Formats: sequence, structure tokens, C-alpha cells
Amino acid sequence: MSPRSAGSARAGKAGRASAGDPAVPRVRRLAEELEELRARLRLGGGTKRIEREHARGKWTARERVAALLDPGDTFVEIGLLVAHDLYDGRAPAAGVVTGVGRIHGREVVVVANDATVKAGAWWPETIAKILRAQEIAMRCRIPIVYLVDSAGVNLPYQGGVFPGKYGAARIFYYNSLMRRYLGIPQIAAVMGPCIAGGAYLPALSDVIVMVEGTSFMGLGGPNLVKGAIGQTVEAEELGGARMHTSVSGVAHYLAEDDPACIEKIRVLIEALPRWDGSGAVGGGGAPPPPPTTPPPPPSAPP
Amino acid sequence: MSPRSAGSARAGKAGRASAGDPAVPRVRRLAEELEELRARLRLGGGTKRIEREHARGKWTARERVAALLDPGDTFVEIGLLVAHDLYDGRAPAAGVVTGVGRIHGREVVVVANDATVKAGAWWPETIAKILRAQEIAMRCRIPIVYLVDSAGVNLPYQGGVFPGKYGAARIFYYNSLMRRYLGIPQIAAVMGPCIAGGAYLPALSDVIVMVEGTSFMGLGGPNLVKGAIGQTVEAEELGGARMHTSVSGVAHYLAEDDPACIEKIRVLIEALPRWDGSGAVGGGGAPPPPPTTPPPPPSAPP
Amino acid sequence: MWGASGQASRPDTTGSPGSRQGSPSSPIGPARPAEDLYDLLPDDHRHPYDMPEVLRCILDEPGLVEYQPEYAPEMMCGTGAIDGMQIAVIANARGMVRDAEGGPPRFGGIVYTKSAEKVAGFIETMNRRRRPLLFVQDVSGFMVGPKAERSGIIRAGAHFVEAMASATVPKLVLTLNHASGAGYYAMAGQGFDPDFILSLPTGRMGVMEGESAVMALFSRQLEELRERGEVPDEELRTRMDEVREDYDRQLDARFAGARGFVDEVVLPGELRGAMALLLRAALNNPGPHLGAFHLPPGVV
Amino acid sequence: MWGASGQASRPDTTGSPGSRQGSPSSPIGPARPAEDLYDLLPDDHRHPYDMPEVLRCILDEPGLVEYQPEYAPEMMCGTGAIDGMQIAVIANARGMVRDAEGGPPRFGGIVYTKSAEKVAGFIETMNRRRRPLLFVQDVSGFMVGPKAERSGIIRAGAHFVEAMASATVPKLVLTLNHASGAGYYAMAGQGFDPDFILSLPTGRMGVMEGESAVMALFSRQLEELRERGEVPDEELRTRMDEVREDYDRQLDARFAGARGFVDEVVLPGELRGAMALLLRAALNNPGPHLGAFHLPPGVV
Ligand SMILES: [Zn+2]
Ligand SMILES: [Zn+2]
Repeated sequence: MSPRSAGSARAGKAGRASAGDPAVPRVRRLAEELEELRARLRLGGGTKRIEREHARGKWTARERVAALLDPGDTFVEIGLLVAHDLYDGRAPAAGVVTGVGRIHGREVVVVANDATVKAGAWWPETIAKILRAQEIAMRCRIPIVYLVDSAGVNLPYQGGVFPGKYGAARIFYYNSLMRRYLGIPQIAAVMGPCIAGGAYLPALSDVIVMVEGTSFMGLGGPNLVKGAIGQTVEAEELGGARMHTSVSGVAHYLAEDDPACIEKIRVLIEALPRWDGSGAVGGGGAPPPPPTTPPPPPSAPP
Repeated sequence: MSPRSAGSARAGKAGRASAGDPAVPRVRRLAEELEELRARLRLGGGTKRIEREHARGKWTARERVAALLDPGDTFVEIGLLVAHDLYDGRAPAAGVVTGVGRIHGREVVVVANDATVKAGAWWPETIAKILRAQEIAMRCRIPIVYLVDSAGVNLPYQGGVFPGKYGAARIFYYNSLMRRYLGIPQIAAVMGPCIAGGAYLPALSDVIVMVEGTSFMGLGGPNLVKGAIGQTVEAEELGGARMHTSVSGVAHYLAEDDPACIEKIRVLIEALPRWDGSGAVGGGGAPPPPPTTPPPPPSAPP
Repeated sequence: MWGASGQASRPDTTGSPGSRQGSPSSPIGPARPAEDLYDLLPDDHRHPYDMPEVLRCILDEPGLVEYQPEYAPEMMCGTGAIDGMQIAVIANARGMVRDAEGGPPRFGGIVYTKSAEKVAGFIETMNRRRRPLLFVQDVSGFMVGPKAERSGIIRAGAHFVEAMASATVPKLVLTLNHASGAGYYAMAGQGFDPDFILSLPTGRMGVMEGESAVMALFSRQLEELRERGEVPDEELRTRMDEVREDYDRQLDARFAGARGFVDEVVLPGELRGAMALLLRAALNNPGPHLGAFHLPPGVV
Repeated sequence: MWGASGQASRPDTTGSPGSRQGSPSSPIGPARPAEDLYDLLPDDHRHPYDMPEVLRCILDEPGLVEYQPEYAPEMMCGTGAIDGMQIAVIANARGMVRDAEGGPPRFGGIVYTKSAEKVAGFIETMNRRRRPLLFVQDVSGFMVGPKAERSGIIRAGAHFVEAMASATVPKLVLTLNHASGAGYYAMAGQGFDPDFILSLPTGRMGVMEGESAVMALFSRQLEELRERGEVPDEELRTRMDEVREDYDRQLDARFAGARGFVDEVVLPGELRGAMALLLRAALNNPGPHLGAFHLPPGVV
């Protein structure tokens, strides 16, 4: 018998007391406080902004992720709490939903800008979360899906976004390495604005789906073009889905709306060859055997 | 002739006008302002603190680096300006001298804590500079020398030092990888205090030289030991150079003083086998041939 | 334009991570119901609890099969499985632990010279067996003092750190309770790029507990007052309370989550589902689980 | 105790980096004296200057041997040497540049569709030839507008970025003047882990110049005033000045140095010595110059 004292059973579990109430056991209280914080953060910019996106014919980031992943399967969100205590609460989940889930039974990483939070603009912490998601994809060698819907750099905070070794440039560094050497599938869907340097995230992915009427890709938006070269041009003509899928050829697929776009991504993921770990791309089929040796009977020490 | 306009010769160079004087051409003014900033930063904690180190029989970080490197050869300091505008100027060069120089004609990276700046304690920017120095050693595959003289974490700023992916832990991550896989020589000299987690920097190097009477290594200093387990013990007995080179065996060489310690490091570097790039350690001899193809005559395009 | 006309059917986003316990691919339940964690974990974070029982709420039946249980038992090493996937587990025991050589009892949560060497060897063996590693953190730091230093705890600790840092199998971290000082580093701190870090709401990652910070910052002042037979005045007491409160706030798992120092704070009921998915995701890569990316061989 | 007794001889620390021009290992001088940079670089950072002549102050004789000098000349590519070491150079030309197809002249410092493709191809060729890359930055960004977008500048820019990011030879960066926007990224921005980044005191790394920031933040307001035939009031003018000043302060090379966004700010006279040493250091590693570390083959 190991020298440690045996566990002691505790009295029956307390009901859902109000959070912060000292009478509630600490572990239960911390759990309830966490659930309340999560519920608030998952609303993103709030119901008014969610309605505005719906009125524009768009799903919210969380609706897109829920539709993208296999129903009923686990989704582990990564970084929901990031920046929850910063910017006076104006940056819930740092304006981007990231996590690990499954599509057609296959583990994937998902990154989805939240347009209800400052139009999906990049806070410094948005960059940290996108980089973390890419590092997970590279560490696990699983596909990554970007659902892009972002107004670009959040200018008042550009000092923490633009420069530096771990600033936004690193996103494009990881894009480039995944594409050229690591063989990690990157699928980008532009489902809203995608402006300036931000355009390089989809552009350095393997394939781009753009949603008709609501998506835009351009190194400069209409305002910048007006200011820089004095030309007045509408977003649709400058960088809309039709232009990029027929004239520039920058994008590869045109989707009628969010549901069609999400379904297209599921099809693209399903068609991906399985990664057999050797770098040589094998045909479809079972995921690679986990590297662990055949499991010894649980009771035997190693 | 290329379409660009030919350069126009400028009137004779202006003498050393006072910095900030608008009459002085911009490029010259910026250069003079830089030289003044550098001169201030190189004084570290200032002449009083420099004297105090000398009175303790210790060289300053910059004196140690100058003695360590080949006389007359180039030393490129990396990060002299880091944090020069932070902490009301209390952290010149973030309390650590880092750069690339030569020892016996061989490129090396040097890291030297500056004991005149808050006893060499770690600011958040100190960590960034040490990590940068280690990344240079790993990127170039050249030896790295640590001249340790630090009071450890600067507690009021521990939030930017202790936690996180790019906090102090990463120093020991890079130490471990250089030691176990990358074959990059790491030589540590403890020339002052080296406390708590900081002790793992030398401990994860290949070899440790400790300077008699002025060096200390311990996971807890005398105060922490008094507070934690109520034992009163002197630094020398707890973790001095004699104890670690004879009883614990944590350190490998005992040096009488700074000059002897620095000379010992030069000897150790000279004895290192040359890195022949193949991972297999070749004997001493010429540095590996640079990988560039035999140079075509300069005038021929590639 | 879609949606503008009528109430479009929209995907249900109410599911929370890992809560879908019965996901098609995880038929096996834990050895003990995860909800029991609410009772097993103490009301006061400093109090001891039964780590083997806590592990039975996380691992498949029979829970942890311990390795060298009688040697340096303040550090628990063993094998187990999550959802059928064989893993190796390193966990800090809590409470007082007998010293087999009759020396003074050792504190659970503290790493000593022997326990550091034990864990280093275990990690290297498990890495050779290609078993993913799970670090269950309730660690307060390394032992200090002349006995520890003279026994070469720095060298042993370095061996522990190097073995953990250079293991190439997937590494998962669960912050259960304390996670301070160099002990936190050795138990796969974030700077060592573990594959994933999950924390229960009870996790307390930070350089040191508030009490130790008060000691570190004020011990000399308190010492002088004691020698003069005086007690700390009101102003000093408030400053000490402020430090304690500041550290307690930063030790909260939500503070770590806000800074990205953990990947996610999960509820006890979500823990297994989350770990099973993340482990399966990591096992897609047979290559070395080190660094941000690993170039395939032949890239020159 | 050493030193306590008398005046110990102490090493001379007055030498500044790279200033020891005549170091034993660098017999070859630049094609043109480095001090000429003080005259070649303009008093107003927006004014054009002669990049080939500037490069002669950095490279060995004969300076840059240009590649495709008549095609998309706003981006200069070519080969040269530093202290005898053969390198490839990518630099932004300044001033107006003729369009070979008779279109409107192009702005030096701006990357267009054609110049992006030219540089991408050049980098990939030089990487195959194992020539280290030197990026000489005076870049303001990528071209915007319908013509550029319809010509697929995003795809061309991505090719430029990917070629630079995945080149495995050593990469050195010299920030000469402007270094803004996505153009700064494409010219081996710090997030792409170049081997070393040096800046002259005239370097201006930042998301955009103060003028562009004022336009981005206030263009709508200014537009409305213009339509109403009004001029900005005192309060708006001060806010615009504050933005300009704030950006100018952050664009200064010493601000970048303070944040570690450049490895060092060097004087013109120190530039060659510093680059020669850093290049020789980098050439110790024949392996791929990518990422924080690269595990040798066989680590499983
Ligand atoms: Zn070992
Ligand atoms: Zn190409």
C-alpha cells in the first residue's frame, strides 16, 4: 500500500449556488464562475452585432465553426479566455475563434475571425492566437482551416501587431513553410473583408473559397485606393469574389453563401490524402497508426 | 545607363556639430545622437557601481567581454539599445551584454550579465536578449559563452520574465536542445551570484567555471533557505565555488579570479573540435568551407 | 440575398468543449467519474489530497500503474491510458511523504535530488518506448538548503529538465493546482513547447505563491522589526496584503487563460474528452514533437 | 583578494562594434568609402538618391552586378560580394522609374506585380546557387488599386513572400530608410527569422509613415469637411499632429532598437565590418537557415 492517505468521500455535491458565494465549495465556485465568463465571451460583440451579421446574410464565427465540424463530436476551443480582462472587455476571445475539432472524423485546426468584435480586426492577442493555431497544425501535422472575416490591423494597437519577431509577419512565415516544406493542408475561406497584409493569409494557403457578395480581398481597400492614387472604386469591383475567381485568378472557388462555403470546405477536407507521416503523400484511408508500441497489459509496469 | 539620376556630391562634411542642431545634415545628426546614446548605455549602472564591482575584485561585463575576445578584432554588440527608453532609464542594455565576436579566430556568441544594473537581475527584456543570443548560436552553429553574474528574477517585473512561451523557461529549453541534439558548445562561467532557476543556465551548459570567492550557485540563496527551512547558512558554504567543484561536483573548474576565468574559457574554446557541419565532430582545423559555390568573376551576372 | 427574408436555420453553438462525453470515437470511460474531482480536490489549495484517486478520474481503468512507487514517492511516475491510448504520467504527490532512509519526511509538491533523477530516467525510458507524456502539475518548486545543494540537486534538476525538454514524444500538461518556480519549468512549463496545456479552474500557475512573495520582498524588514521587538505597522501590513492579493489574482487560472499561458481552462467533466481529442490530434505526427516546426529530411 | 590592493590592469572597452575596419581577416575595402553614405543619403527621407552608388559603399568592387536591370527596375536584384564572400542582393530603387511598356512611371520603393514576380524568381535561383541573401530595405509597400488587383498582385506578392520565407541560405537585412507595410514583410521582415537585421540611424521601420496614418485615421472627417467647404479646426489639427509625431517617434531607428525589432543600429563606418563578421558567423552553418533551431537528421 503506498504511504499516502486514502481519499475521503465528501458530503453530497452542492446545487448550483450563485458564483462567488463563499458557502459553495471552492472547486464548484471556480467552475461556476468559469461557465459564466465563457457564456459572456461566446457572445462576442453582443446580440446587436450578431443580428447585424445575420442581416448581412452572414453566419457568425461560432456558427461557421459549428457547421464546419462533425456534429456531436468534441471541439476543444483554444484561447477563449485570451484578453478577456483587457481593453475594458472590448476584445472577447481577442476577436478570433481558434481550436481543434474533427471534419469527417479527421482532426483539424480551425481559425475564424469574429466580425462582431471590432469587425474582426487584429488585436495583438489575435496574432498570438492565430500563431498558436498554426503551431498546433504544424506540431500535429493536421490540416488548418482559416475562415477569414477581418478589417485588418487594429491601428491604435498596431505597435503590438505589425512589428517584431512574433508579430503578424510570422503568420505568413508559417503559411509559407507549411505550403513549401511541411505538406500541411491550408484551406482558406474569405467570408468577409480581407485587407492589406491580411490578404497574404489566404494567398499563402493551398486553396481560397470566396463568398459571393460579402467577401473582399485587396492589398488596399477602397478608402486607401482613393487616398493613395485618387481612384474611386467599389469594393466588389476592386476585390470582390467574382473578380478574383474570374479576372485575377487569385481565388479558386466561388460560394453562393456561408452554408455553401462551409460545405465546400468539408468536401475539400474529405478529399485530402491522409498524411502517412513519411512526407510522401499516401492515398486516402485510415489515419496513420499512433507511434506507441503495442500496449502492454495495463497492470504490467513498463 | 540606368534611368536613375546620378548621385550629387555634397559640400564638405560638417565638423562634429552638437547633436540636435538642425543646421547639421540629418544623417550626420542621427549618427551623432546615436553615438551619445551608446556612450551613456555602455556605462551600465554608472561609474559608482562600476567602482563597487572593481572593489569586489570583479571586472565589469564589458571588461570581461573585451578580455574574452581577440584583441583588435570586430565585436558586433546585439541589442545595446534594448529597453533604453523603459523603466526611466534604469535598465541600460537590459542589464546584459550580448553579441558576436571571435575567440582564437573563431566566431562565438557572448552573453554577459551586467552586475552594475540592478545586480544583473532579469528584466523581461533581459530574457529576450538571452534568447536572441541563443538563437544566433543555434542558427549559425557557433559556440556560446555565458558570463553569469545575476541576482535572478527582477521580482516586480516577474510577470514578463517567469511565465509564457517566450519567458525564462525557453532559455533552458534552448540549453537542453543545444546540449542533447544540436552539438553547439556552451561554456558557462559563474562570476557572481547565480540563483534559483537561473542556476539551470550553467547547469545545462557543457562546462562550468566558477570564480573563487565571488561566485555562488544555488536553487535558493541564504535568505530563501532561512525563510523556507529556518537554516542560517553563508553563501560560500551553501553554494560557493569550492563546494560546487569539490563536494557537489556541479561545477567543473575553479578560477582564482576574473582574468584567470576568462583565460580558462579561451583555452576551452581553442580546444573545441571544429564543427564540420555534418553533425559528426571532426578534429580541430580550419573552419568549414563556406557553402557558396566558387565565386564567378564579379562582373558576370549569376 | 440569403437570410434577409426569413429565419435561416443556423447551426447550434451551445455545445461546450469536450462535454460531448459520448463522442463516437471514445467508448471507454475514466476509472472513476470525472465529477468526483469536485470532492477529491481540497477546499483549501494548500491541503493534501489523494493523487492516485484524482488520476482515476482522468485515466482509463485501472488508473495509474506506478513505477518505483517506494522510491522518492513525492514524484509519482507510471503508465496508464486515456481513451485506450497508452501514455506515461508524471505527477506530484501531495502531503508528507516518508523518507525510506529514515530521514526527515519530504514534502509532496517539492522536487528533491532523488526524485529529479527518478523522473529524468523515467522520461528517457518512456521516450524510447514512444509513449506520449502527461505532466499532472501540483508542483511548488525544488528543495533548497545545504543538504540539497551538496547532493547536487542542480545537476539532478538539470537532468530532469533536459530529459523533459528533449523528449520527442507528444507532451500534454494538466495544471491541477500549484505550478510555481523552477518546479513548474521542470514539469513541462510553456517555454518548453509542450503540445498542449490544459488547466482545471483550480490551476495556480505563477512564479510563487503570494505568501512566498511576501517573504521574499519583506523578510529583511520583518527580521529587523522582530530584532527590535516591534510588529509591522499598518502601512507595512497593507503593502504586504496588496502583494498577497496581487499574486493571488495572477495565480488564478483565468488570469493564465487571459494571457495565453494555458491553452484552455476546462471543467472536470470536459477534461477527458478534451485530452482524448488533443492526444489523438498530436498522434497524427510520428515525427519529433519539438519546436514550432520540423522540416522533413532533405531540406537543404 | 585580487584588485583590492592596487590598480589592476583592465581591458580596454572603448572599441565600438565593426569599427576595427582593418581587422586581420578583412583585407578588401568597399568599392566606395563608407563615409560617403553621409552624403549619398538625402537630408529629407522622402527624397530620391542613387541606390547603386549607396551599394558601392557596402559591397566590394565593382558593387552590384545587376540582374534584369531593364525589367521592373523599381526592384533591384543582383550579385556582389562583402569582404570576398559572394552574396545576392535585393534592394528597392528610389525615385520615379520608367515603365518599359510606356505606362505611367512607377514609384521606387513600391512593389508591383511584375517586380514581385521578378524578385521571387531571383531569390529561388540564388537559393539554388547557395548564395546568401542581403535585403537592402527602402520599401514603402505594395501597389494598390484595380489595375494591380486585377493583375493578381496578391498572388505575385505571395510568391515573393513564400520564396523569401522558405529560402534556406543565410539572410541578412539592412534597413537603410523606409521599411513599412507588407513591403517590409516581403523584404525579410523580422517575423520571417532572417539571420541578422542591421539598421543605419536613418532606418524607419513601422506599419506606415505618419502622413499615411493621418490619412487612414482622418480621411473620412477631412472628406466631409471638404464637402462642406470647411477646414480642420484647431482641435482636429492638433490631433493630426499628435498622430504624425507619435508615428515619427516610433519610426526612429532607436525606437526599433529599444524594442529589439533590429539587432543593432550601426554607423555607416561600422556597416561592412559588422556585416562581414555576421555573414562569416552565419556561414558556419551549411544547414537550412530556417526557424529557431534545426534538428540534425535521425532525431526521432
Ligand atoms: Zn539521462
Ligand atoms: Zn517560385
